[in-house]
Amino acid sequence: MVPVSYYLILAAILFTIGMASFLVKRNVISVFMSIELMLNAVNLTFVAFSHMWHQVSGQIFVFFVMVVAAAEAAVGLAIIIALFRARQTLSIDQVDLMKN
Amino acid sequence: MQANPYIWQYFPLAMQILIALAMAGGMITASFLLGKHKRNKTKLSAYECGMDPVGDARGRFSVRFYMVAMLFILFDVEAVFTLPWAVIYKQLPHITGNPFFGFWEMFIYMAFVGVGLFYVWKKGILNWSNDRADL
Amino acid sequence: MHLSPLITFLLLSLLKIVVVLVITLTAVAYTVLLERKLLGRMQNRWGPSRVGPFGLLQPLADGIKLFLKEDMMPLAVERPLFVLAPLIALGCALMSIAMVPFGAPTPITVNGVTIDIGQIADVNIGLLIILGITSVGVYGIALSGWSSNNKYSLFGSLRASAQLISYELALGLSLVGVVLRAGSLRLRDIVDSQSAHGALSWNILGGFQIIAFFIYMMSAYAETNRAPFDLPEAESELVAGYHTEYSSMKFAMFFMAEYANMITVACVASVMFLGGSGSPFGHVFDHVLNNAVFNFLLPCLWFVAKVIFFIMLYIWVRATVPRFRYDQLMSFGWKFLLPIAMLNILATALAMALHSKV
Amino acid sequence: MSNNLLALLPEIILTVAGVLIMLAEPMIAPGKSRKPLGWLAILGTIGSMGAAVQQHIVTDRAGNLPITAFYGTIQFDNFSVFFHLLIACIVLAVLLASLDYFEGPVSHAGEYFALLCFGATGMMLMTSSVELLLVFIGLEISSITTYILAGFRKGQATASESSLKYFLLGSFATAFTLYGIALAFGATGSTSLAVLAMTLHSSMTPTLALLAVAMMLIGFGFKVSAAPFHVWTPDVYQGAPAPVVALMSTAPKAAVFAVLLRLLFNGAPALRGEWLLLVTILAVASMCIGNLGALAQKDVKRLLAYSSIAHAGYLLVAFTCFQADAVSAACFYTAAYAAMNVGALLVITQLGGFDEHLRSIEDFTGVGLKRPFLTALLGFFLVSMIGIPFTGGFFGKFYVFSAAVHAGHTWLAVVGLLNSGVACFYYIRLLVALYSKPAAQKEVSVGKASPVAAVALIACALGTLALGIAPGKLLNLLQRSAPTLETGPSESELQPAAVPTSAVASITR
Amino acid sequence: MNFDHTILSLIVFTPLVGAAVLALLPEREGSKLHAAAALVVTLLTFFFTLHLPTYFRYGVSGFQFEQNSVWINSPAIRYHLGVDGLSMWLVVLAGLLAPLGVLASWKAVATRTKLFYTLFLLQQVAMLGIFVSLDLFLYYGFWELSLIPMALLIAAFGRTENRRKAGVKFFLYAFIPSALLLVAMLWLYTKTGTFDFPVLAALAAKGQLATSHHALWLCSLAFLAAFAVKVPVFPLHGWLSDAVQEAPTAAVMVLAGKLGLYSILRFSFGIFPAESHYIAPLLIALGAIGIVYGALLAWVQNDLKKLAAFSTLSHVSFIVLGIFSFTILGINGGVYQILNESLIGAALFILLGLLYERYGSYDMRDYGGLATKHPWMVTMFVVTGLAAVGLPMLNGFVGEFLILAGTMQSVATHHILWTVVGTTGVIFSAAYMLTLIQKVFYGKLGVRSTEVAGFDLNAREHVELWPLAILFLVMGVASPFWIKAIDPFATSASGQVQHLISAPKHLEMETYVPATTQEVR
Repeated sequence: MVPVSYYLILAAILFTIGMASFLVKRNVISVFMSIELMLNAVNLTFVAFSHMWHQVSGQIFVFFVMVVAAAEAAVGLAIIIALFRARQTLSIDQVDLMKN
Repeated sequence: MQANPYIWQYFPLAMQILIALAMAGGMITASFLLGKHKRNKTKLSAYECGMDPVGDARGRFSVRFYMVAMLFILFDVEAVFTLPWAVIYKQLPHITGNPFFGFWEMFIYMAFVGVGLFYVWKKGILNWSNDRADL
Repeated sequence: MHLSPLITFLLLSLLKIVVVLVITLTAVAYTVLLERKLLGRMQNRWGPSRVGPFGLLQPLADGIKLFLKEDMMPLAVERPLFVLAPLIALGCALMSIAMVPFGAPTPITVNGVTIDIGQIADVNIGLLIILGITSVGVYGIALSGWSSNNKYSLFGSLRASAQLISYELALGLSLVGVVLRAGSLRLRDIVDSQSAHGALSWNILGGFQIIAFFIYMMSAYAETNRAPFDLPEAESELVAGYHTEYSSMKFAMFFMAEYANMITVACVASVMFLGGSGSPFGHVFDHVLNNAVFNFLLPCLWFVAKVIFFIMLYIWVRATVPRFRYDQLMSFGWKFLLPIAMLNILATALAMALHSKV
Repeated sequence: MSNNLLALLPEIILTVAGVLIMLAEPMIAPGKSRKPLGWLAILGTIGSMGAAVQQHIVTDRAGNLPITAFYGTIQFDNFSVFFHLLIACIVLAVLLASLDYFEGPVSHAGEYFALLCFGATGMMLMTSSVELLLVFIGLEISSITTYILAGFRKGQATASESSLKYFLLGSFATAFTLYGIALAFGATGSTSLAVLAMTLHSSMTPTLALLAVAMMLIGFGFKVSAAPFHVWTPDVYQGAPAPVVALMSTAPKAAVFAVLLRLLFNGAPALRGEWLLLVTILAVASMCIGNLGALAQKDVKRLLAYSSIAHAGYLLVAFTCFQADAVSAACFYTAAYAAMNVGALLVITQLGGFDEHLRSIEDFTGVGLKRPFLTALLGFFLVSMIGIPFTGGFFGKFYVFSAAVHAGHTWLAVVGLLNSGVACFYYIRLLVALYSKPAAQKEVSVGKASPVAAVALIACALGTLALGIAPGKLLNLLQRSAPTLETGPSESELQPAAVPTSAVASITR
Repeated sequence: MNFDHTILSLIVFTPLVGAAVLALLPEREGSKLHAAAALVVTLLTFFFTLHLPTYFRYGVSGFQFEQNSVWINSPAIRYHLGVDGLSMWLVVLAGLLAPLGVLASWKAVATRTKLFYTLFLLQQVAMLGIFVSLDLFLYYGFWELSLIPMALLIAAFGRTENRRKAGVKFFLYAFIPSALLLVAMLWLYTKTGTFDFPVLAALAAKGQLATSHHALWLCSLAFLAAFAVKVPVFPLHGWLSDAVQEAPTAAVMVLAGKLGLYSILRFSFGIFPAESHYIAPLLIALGAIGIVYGALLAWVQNDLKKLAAFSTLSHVSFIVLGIFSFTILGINGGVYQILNESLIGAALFILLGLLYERYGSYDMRDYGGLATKHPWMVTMFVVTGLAAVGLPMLNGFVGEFLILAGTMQSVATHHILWTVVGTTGVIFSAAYMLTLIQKVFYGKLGVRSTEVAGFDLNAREHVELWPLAILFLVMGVASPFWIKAIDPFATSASGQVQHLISAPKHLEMETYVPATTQEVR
């Protein structure tokens, strides 16, 4: 049987990857995807812990996280489309109208 | 049956998935190997009713497709939520002591979904025939 | 020789899988033939009749031909995705069959390992997995259209994806009613929940899921891009839709995928609504032919019968109903099927609540 | 009335109002005015206030003890009631001020009102929930609505930019919060604050819990725009519509601060020694970065953004103090800040109009001569932000820093007050600009306040003044509500929660 | 009926109500409505302030006309007003200067009158509040409140383009130290649990404020710094000349001196006697330096306002010198000189304002030979100038004499030496004052004075100046009338400290010898 710590470490790694790519990626969509990755890392953590504690609440939490992620995805895509229509670009670097 | 460990019931599934993919892959490679390859310009250009293709297919298309995608995300998640409820629905009366608990739960839930649907509907996101909707 | 239980188990299930897949593929091939035949008859012509007796070898011929055709890959395509697309499509189509209980539970024991030959994988979230795999199938179509970088393909695949995801909602919701009655996502339990009094306790009759049944059938037709919802490959508008650029076996694979999906849908439909492998007469005739072989074969027979019935239905509908317009298609899915499905869930829940006694 | 219903009544009322608006919105012809919907929203807000007051009455009868509902996941007490009322007031003011805010045929005003209602629901939920799952949900409801609201002026490119930035960094923060919650769950096996507290007291080496608290601090730090997690604030505030800025610079922050108070003082008092350091760092950083950053700003909304960062810093100072003091001080400061900041931004809304043609400080030069009334109000709010006595701003600072000194963190008070010294520089710059003759003769058209908006503005001003002159009443309420933080839901209330989970468990097997 | 318990509130809040009324009055171009209203309000206030000297119990130490009620339970903040000999005259003074200020700006401020007079009245409120409030919190409130209107007056009604910078500069100079003041107050509160000045003073006298002397020491520094900037004491006068140059006459009249000095006398001496005494030598030195420095700079100025500014610096430094000698005479003189300085400064600035109204310049070189054109104005100028340089029979003399005498009789030789230095300031002040008068009014006609046809004092200006002139004379000859009110305070303030010197170990000791407190009370 695989020990819980493996899952946790995996989750931590995923989270870190997500964080890193959030910071380095330059395309809005990729940035957005890296956020999703972080969320899923969290989900993994939850599931692992809920297995460890024999508590279902963790998995329920995952459910809600997924829902919220979906809602965020919907809103986020809408915003991104709006941005694209306004600016014709998806590059973070060109989203800089507001510098004093 | 009950002798086998819980996890075993997933092994056949995994195998099925692998085999299915393998089979598909095999078909592709097989046809690639068996089929002959005589290329020429016409074959290699995109099909456009025999004309020379105009530009490529990377243009922008109606925003309605995005709309449908977003709506799908939302409604699908809502649909997913109904499944666990449906699974324990039979036991809810025994847990809560009220036979209608589960029903009202889902009623309120569906009411919210319904409101959302109604809103989208009335906003005209769903009619593809005309562009009255403000997208 | 002696094998560890796990190895035995794996080997046995491998055996099951191979058998089932072979049957499925054959079924696919002959469904094509059947369709052509029936259509021919309905349109008052012969259909394929040259190759072999009654054209029975036609599928074989087609297969060989397609294998030997040159598979062209235009320069403009995204090669990896272009190749990946049919793979996903067919793969997903062949996966979900694993959940389906095609026969009565028949445990047999081979050197200490009991295994059920009535079903490949008896998983407690079977239905969920089927739905999941179906929605993964969308990727095949979307990718194919996008990767082949051709306007017809693109529009075809866009339409197809939009259509598939739209109808997936109604499809998923229509099955909730059944889950409500069964109280489980395990297909086996769902079948058992209908086995009490034969046809009378099938969900379609005894379960008052007839509405759900129709919702399911309609959205299933859309899911499989079948007439009257076959807009993605509407020849008159889009040449061949998303697989315009495909040739030889890749093209064939989309074709097979479509028919395999039909079969899966038929299986699921019969499991969910027609009591799966249960006989319409319930346990009335159990005491007549009561031996192991019959106990295994009869249910399979019933099951196959139901599946064939559904396939016939498919063909019949294709032959009779004209194609939808795209806006009609969308509004039908969103404005009619979806609300009805939601109402159906509530109605079922209410009925059960009224009947439940604490 | 059953506690369960009462516990959620304010939220329920607001939700119903929002839903009704959403239902009514598509029915109204596109060209028509959406004002009735605005009134509906106002009605809902007032209703939820009433419900909150009812809660207060009930808790009073129960002798100021917290009352829990829904298996000990919701808890209403004077604390939550205070925040409910505060949030409701903020939303009410914003609604009143933006009734006549929209123009043009496709204004989406209806959605705006609905979103305000839903956002308020989320924030209120956060303040009254003692279960991290609910906290998370409330947080998301409020965040997602504010993401949308931030980009509400569809035309402007800056609007969509600001909403994009807010969205990306907001979700980034959410991920951190979630990870923190997950770790907390891992450390204690539960996401209920009460259980958290109990377990943490017993557990010997709470490394995991510590990590969890740190992660949550990061996440919430983003939400309250505390440095070094403040990067999004200026851009978002600059691009977002002014009334929305008025909302999202106060109400969600108030809610998150409420959560932080519950989390740190109620959930993880055992780790006080550890998180104290983190909070102190956050506080100092926010104060310094906020004020120094503001010095360089020319755009007024950017300036206010930085000032809001700084104010978050002052507020965090309160967290470093002894329990009772800290809680009431933080609450009071939140209220004071809300009153003055909402007021200021609403005045800017009225002056700038929908297209916000008044942006830089230079644009505001000499406005005082054109709109004496509005400008006087704005000046008053600025004065309060500087922390000139007899205003809420001053008493808030005074109370927070006296708490800090009382806790022995005199140096924090010194840093804070020196910062407010720096702060007054940019405030006074704006204030002076308002009242001095416009340098160039460029004619800026200045909007005027509609009567309804005027009511809201005067209400804000009176609030600010009252908090400065007669804070006694509120302080009493807060000082009485503070102790309820320590007493979470009891064992017996937690038990029923086990039943459904076990049922689900039996099924997943 | 007896107003004694409400009179102070009345005095403080009359201008506030006035300000509110003014803010509501409609504004029309060129109408004198607001000016008139402001004049009425200020006169009314002044009338109320006269109640104090009439019913004041002279020769009694401690506070009178007290009003003391709870404001906020926790933190314990009281609404505590009261005056003693120190603040009583200052209140009256402030009351007197306000109407003069209004008159002085009658013509000078033509546009935005509403804004101007509203701010002016708010400033008045703050100033009166500072003088009468005995609760630290309340006091701090008024103290901070006094900044905003002044800053706005400077920034919005300044003379040159430099006005905004001057306003902000003034504000920052005043605000940042007072932030530290707030910290110190909070610290005191946490140690003692009260903001009430009398209580704190009593505790201080018993030496029971706090155990940690370092903290107490820092505290006192925070207090002193905040006040010293407002005075301003020598090195902290950076804001003064800019502010004076920009500020309109009415504002300038109340800009420097009183507030800071009063606060030092009241709070630094009251709450930190030991510390104040300990730091006295430094301030004596600074005072002396300030006198000379100010005077010298004033001497070389061509800009009249700058000159006035630096003369102000040198005068207030005189007062600092006096009060930090901690002798009865010195403190008496100091307080008395505060009154004089304000009156003289007021007169001087009014006169300069008149010149500016006529000739539109503050540059000395533009003037000359005005004596023949404006006999009345020159008279006033001369009187003021002489009062400033401290000619016997005029008030300036009394103050300076008391101060110098006081410091001379102080015990430490260090003080004596610095006093000698300071005394030279008298000579310099005479020098610049007389040069000013000479350059402006005598000699051949200056450029401006030839081309512009200026007129002599008109009725309004007479009304502005005569009361001041008369006061110079009266206060010069009848000083005891004022001193007898101030004396008790001076005695207690110095007396306390005198004792503390005789017990020099207080700086490292635990508790004082309690005997002294009876002697003081």
